[in-house]
Amino acid sequence: MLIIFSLLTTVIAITVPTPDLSLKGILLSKTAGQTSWWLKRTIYAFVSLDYSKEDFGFIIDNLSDLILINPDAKGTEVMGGLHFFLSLIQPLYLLTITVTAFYLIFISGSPSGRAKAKSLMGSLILGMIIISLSPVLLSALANFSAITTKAIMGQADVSVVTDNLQNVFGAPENMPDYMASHTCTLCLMHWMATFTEIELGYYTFLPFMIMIWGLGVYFFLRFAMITLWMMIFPLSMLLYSFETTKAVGRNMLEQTIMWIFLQIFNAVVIIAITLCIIQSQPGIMTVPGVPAWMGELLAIGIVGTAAGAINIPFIGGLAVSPVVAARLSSPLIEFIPFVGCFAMLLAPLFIMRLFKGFLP
Amino acid sequence: MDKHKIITVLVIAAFFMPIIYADDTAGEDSLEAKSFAKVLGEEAVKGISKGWMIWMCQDLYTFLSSITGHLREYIIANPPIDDLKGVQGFFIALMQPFFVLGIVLTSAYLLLYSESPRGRAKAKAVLVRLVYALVLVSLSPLIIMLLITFSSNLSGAIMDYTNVDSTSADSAGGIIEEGSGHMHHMFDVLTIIHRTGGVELLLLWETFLLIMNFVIAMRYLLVILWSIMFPVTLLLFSFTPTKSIGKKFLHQTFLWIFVQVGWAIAVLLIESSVRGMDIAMPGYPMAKIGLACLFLFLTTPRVVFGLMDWLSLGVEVVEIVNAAPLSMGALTMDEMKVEREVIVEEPALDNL
Amino acid sequence: MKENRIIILITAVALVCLACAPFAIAEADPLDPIAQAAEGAAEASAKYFIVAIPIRMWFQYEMMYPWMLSYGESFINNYKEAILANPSLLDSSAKGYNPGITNAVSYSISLMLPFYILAIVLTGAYIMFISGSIEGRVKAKNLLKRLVVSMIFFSMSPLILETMLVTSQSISSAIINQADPANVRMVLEGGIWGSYVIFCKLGVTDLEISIAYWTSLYVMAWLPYMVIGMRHIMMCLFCMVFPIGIALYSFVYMRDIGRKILEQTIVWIYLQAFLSMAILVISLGASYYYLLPADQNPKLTNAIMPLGSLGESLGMPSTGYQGSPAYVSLGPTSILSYAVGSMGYALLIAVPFMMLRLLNKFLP
Amino acid sequence: MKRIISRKTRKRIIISLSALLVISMIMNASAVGPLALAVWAGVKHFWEEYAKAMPKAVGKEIGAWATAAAIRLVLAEFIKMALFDKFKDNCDHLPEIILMNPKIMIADNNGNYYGNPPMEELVNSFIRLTQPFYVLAIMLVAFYLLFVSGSPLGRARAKASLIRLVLSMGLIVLTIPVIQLCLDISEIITGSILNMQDVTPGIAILKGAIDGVYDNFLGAITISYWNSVYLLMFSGVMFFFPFMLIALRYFMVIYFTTLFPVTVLLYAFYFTRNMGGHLFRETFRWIFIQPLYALILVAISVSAVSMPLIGTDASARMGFGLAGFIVLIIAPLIVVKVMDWLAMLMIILTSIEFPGMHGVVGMIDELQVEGPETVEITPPPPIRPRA
Repeated sequence: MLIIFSLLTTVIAITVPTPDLSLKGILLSKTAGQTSWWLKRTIYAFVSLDYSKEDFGFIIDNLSDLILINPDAKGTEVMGGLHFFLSLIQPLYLLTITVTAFYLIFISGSPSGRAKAKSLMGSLILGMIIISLSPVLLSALANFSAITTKAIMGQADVSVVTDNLQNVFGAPENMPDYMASHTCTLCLMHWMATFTEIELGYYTFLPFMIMIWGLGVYFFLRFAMITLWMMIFPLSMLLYSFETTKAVGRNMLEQTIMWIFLQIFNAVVIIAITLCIIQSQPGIMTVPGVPAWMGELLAIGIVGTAAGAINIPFIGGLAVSPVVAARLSSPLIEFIPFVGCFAMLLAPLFIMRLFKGFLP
Repeated sequence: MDKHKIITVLVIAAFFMPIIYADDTAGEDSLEAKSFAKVLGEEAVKGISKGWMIWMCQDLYTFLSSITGHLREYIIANPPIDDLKGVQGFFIALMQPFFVLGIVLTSAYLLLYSESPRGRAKAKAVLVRLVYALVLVSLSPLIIMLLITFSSNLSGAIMDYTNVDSTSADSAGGIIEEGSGHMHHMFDVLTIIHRTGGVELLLLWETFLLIMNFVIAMRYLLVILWSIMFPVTLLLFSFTPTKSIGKKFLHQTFLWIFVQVGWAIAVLLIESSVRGMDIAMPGYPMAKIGLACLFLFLTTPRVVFGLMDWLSLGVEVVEIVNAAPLSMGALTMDEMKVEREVIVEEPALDNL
Repeated sequence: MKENRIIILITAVALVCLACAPFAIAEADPLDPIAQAAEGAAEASAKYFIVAIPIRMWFQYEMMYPWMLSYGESFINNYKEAILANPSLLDSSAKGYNPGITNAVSYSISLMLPFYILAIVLTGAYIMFISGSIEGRVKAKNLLKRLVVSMIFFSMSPLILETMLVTSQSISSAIINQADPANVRMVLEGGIWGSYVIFCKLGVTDLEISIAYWTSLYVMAWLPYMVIGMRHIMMCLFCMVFPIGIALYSFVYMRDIGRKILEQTIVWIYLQAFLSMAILVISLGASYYYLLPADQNPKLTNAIMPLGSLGESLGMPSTGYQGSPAYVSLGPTSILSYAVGSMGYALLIAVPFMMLRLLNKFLP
Repeated sequence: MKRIISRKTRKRIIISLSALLVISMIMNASAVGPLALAVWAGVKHFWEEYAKAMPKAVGKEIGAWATAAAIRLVLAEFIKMALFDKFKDNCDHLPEIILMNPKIMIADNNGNYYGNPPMEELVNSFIRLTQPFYVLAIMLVAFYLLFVSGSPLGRARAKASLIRLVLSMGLIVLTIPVIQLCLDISEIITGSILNMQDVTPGIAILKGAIDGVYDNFLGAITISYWNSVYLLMFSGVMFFFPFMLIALRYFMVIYFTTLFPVTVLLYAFYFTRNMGGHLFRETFRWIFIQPLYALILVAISVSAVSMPLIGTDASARMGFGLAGFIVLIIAPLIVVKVMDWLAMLMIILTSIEFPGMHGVVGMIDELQVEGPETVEITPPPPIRPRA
């Protein structure tokens, strides 16, 4: 697509002003400065956008799956780590149980001490049971949260969100295919910046990188964190069962549960976005587009800086300007899905802050 | 020659020259009319210079990303205990007189001025603490050696579960290398298009890899710092007024020694979660995973030791060792009460 | 850098070009594509190779290399003197004899004295005349005791300060003498010369991509001195207000301020010990060099040509630009030495801040 | 799973492909022969043209570069005039700048003082603002005393606040003289501190730092534009900040003066007492930083004496001067709790010490407590074998 477009523009730029189309004639035609100037910027814009938006399609296509995804607690990946930590704490368990039993049988000082030891014993054995059940338990937790999430997301149509995200980052409908992924309004911002000064182009594709790369990284991070907490689940159980280390263990268990149930909040965010989009009449929470004639002007302005320089004010313009104008005169950035992405990225922080210390 | 004359001359020159050479001095393409042949020639040479630039950055990349090939060595890295011993001996020698002073004073108090049984008990507690701390201090090289060996062995054992030693694409090193390599590759492309188009990406992966290298080196140095300060830490920890500081120091000591365990867990985590993701959702974009794994490697110690600070456990252990002989309830309580009172500033004078 | 020299040089160049511009050779044949291509190639290669590279190398090796030798090496050469520098209040024969602080201390003593007298007189009056309840009496007596004791310390404060300074200096020198100067030099040079090597390697193609390393040169050259100087200044500041601190510490309502001042004085004075401990740590950190076997330890030279390292091993200047101003063939830097060196500098900055944070609220 | 081809393999592929190409060309050299000859001729021609065009190109490029450098040097000269000389002027007048105080009261020719009209208007407007609240407050308290009047304690409190309210009304009228008094006191102290020592060495060191930075800036700007910009930003932040803070004090004093009536009202009324106390503290802190600045300046000049390297080593001189600037920036911020944003900077420096979010949060808390006023003493929790 990129190649096609650049070839197209090159051909236009060369052929139009040159009378003879022999190789020598083309080589000698004096329009190369502008053409290279224009081509470079065009290609830069295309490449950088492709780079910053790669895998956007992937995220959009299986957004719901990405939200629902959970590590398999019974799988070998989690189990390997879990077994390691299990082997790490087994001796500890044995030691503590023997010591407590020994204490109960022989030393057994005050009744209070006895009671304490008994309760400790109980908690230890309980912990052991739970740990031996941990894969089942964890997978049950994961499945529960996944089912809940699915139920919540069933309330809304995810495609609404994805379509609007498409509108923000990707192509709107009825775009020619080769322009498809390059004509959203943010992209046009990027285009303008690149044509002004090629280094500005970098800063205008930062939004894409933050949003799209951020989403990609975030979903994997959640997955990894759940894997971590699942792997050290036995340890947290052990720590939770002692009085001295109860605080630490509580903290760890809380983390486990929070990270597992995080997806629910993502689902809620999705629903919120959907509702906002559905309920808000078109044009609300959006930057109104410039009038059509100004769009045309701007479009020709963008391309015209290049095209006009090569003595063909309109041919270059005609290649892109309808698209540009269409996008410019349609409402610009829709903020709701845009902010929705942010909300999805910020969800963990909120949850960590809000739901601290809910365990006894 | 007068500088300001020069300046005036320069101003004139500066205003004339652009007229003579209508050329962009930044060295980038201009809008002047050139023939295609000329531009092709230019672009060829520019391409050479850009390629050269890329070559240099490639060298830098191989230089910085070499860490991904040696993750195990880097994570296991610990200062050789023999270097520390001598210095610790020096610090122990430095601490000895304070201990002697403290013990002598306390015992003198015990013998001469002990009025209340409570004060007596307090003094006893302090004395016992001091003696134990003295023992610990003289043992501190051994303790440090124990801790370091333990943590490095533990992290090694954790990493035995992974294939970190191989540089294959599904080892942690390979994945991290891909995360930065993707950006580096993109930097190449953008640089070919425009000379300074990819500088920011360069800075991005530079930062990631530099931080990885630097954090490990920093931990190495800080382990040395806290291990040679261990006797001081124990001294501060054993005196009641300076106890809080000693606690903080102890916390730091444990923290920095055990960070490597966090990294080992990070390696295990990265590999297993990538494998899990491979099963759970095949075709997950690898670049994102690589970036996330860079992030994970840097933050997992923070998560593991930050959210659940089981380093306080280490402090607890030392506590228990200190309080062992007098752990029979009452005396300890008493001591604790005393401790509280020391720090409260006298309320009697407040309404003066 | 010697600006006049630069200005004259550049002016000369500029004027020469200005002069010879009208007599330039005619354009290449506009009908010959190869000639056109050759012209373009010639211009570009002149721009990117023949002009720019010598200029950048001139910047690196003519401007920055002497800078490195003077500024960059400065701290490595005299870190001991810089860290162990302490003012001496009383001993006029001592090296850093500093009458200014003494005057300031006496000034602040004279500033606080009337308050003392006032307080004592008032308390005395209270005890003698008003003296309501017994407990009030006790309180007053208590306060009086305090006042007198603190007044003794107060008037002795120059002596106390001197003692603290001397002890901290002796401890620091004892610690810093444990460090092996060769190791310290090795580690720190590994840091700063490592950045210089990378700066040269990248910067010769484009200075903009080497900006981070160029900046880190300044950081490494100046920040240690900045930390030490900051310690020195803050120390003098708190030494000046030390008597006030003692005085406030003895009045109940002002107690917090007084405590803070005393704590800060102590901490800033004894920060010296921690700085020297950082040096000690750096010297021990040299063992980081042997983390990897030497053959696996990745190296980087400032060779800027593909065959550079080979040429260097053959002992010839490997810039590929024979007329280069003063090409300095720097030895290779290894990732280990670079990392540990940079972190050594970072440690010099981090340790004081860590200690400032850890050592607060330790006075009753 | 999608993977990029590693660079090594890419190189290998390229090499092998080119090898194949060469081999094939050798294989059918006969066919390639004339083409090769033509190519050779072209290359030769190209080379000649190249050699011909080179000297002009070199001259042109050198000229272009020299132009750029000349322009940049002129720019540097302008920057020196515009910024660095100004920095140095500021340093020269540092004592006066420190002694600068807003004129709350001014004297007329007969030597009798009255409030500076704009200030007076401002303060009066605020006093007018407080009047209804006074009425309300007094009515409330009176109502409470008459009807509600619960515990004797509450009674006593109410009475106390009633008295305080009445008194504070008197104080409010005296706002301007009171503030002026405080300002005079702080100015006197500052002046005496500045007269305590000769501050010129300190100022000389600060100026030395500025010169050093300018030298490096000049060396950089001749060659590359961006590198020098970094230095310029750095120096701008470094050398402007102290003066910005001093100016900030100037404004904050006026600000709190205008707020003074409200402060007094809040302090007088029982329920809002803490707020008022806080405002009071802020007011007096901002007023009395002035001596601190003087003290820092004196400290810089004093400590220069006992710093051995300053005389001999340029780098040490630079570092010391920059440290002086940093102290001028940080110390007042530590005293006044403007620390909350500075906390970020401190965290960057200290976050290597406490990994973990909670560590960072704790740091923020501690840094907010950093001001000498607010040292709360909480006994550490007793450590006992948990029950």
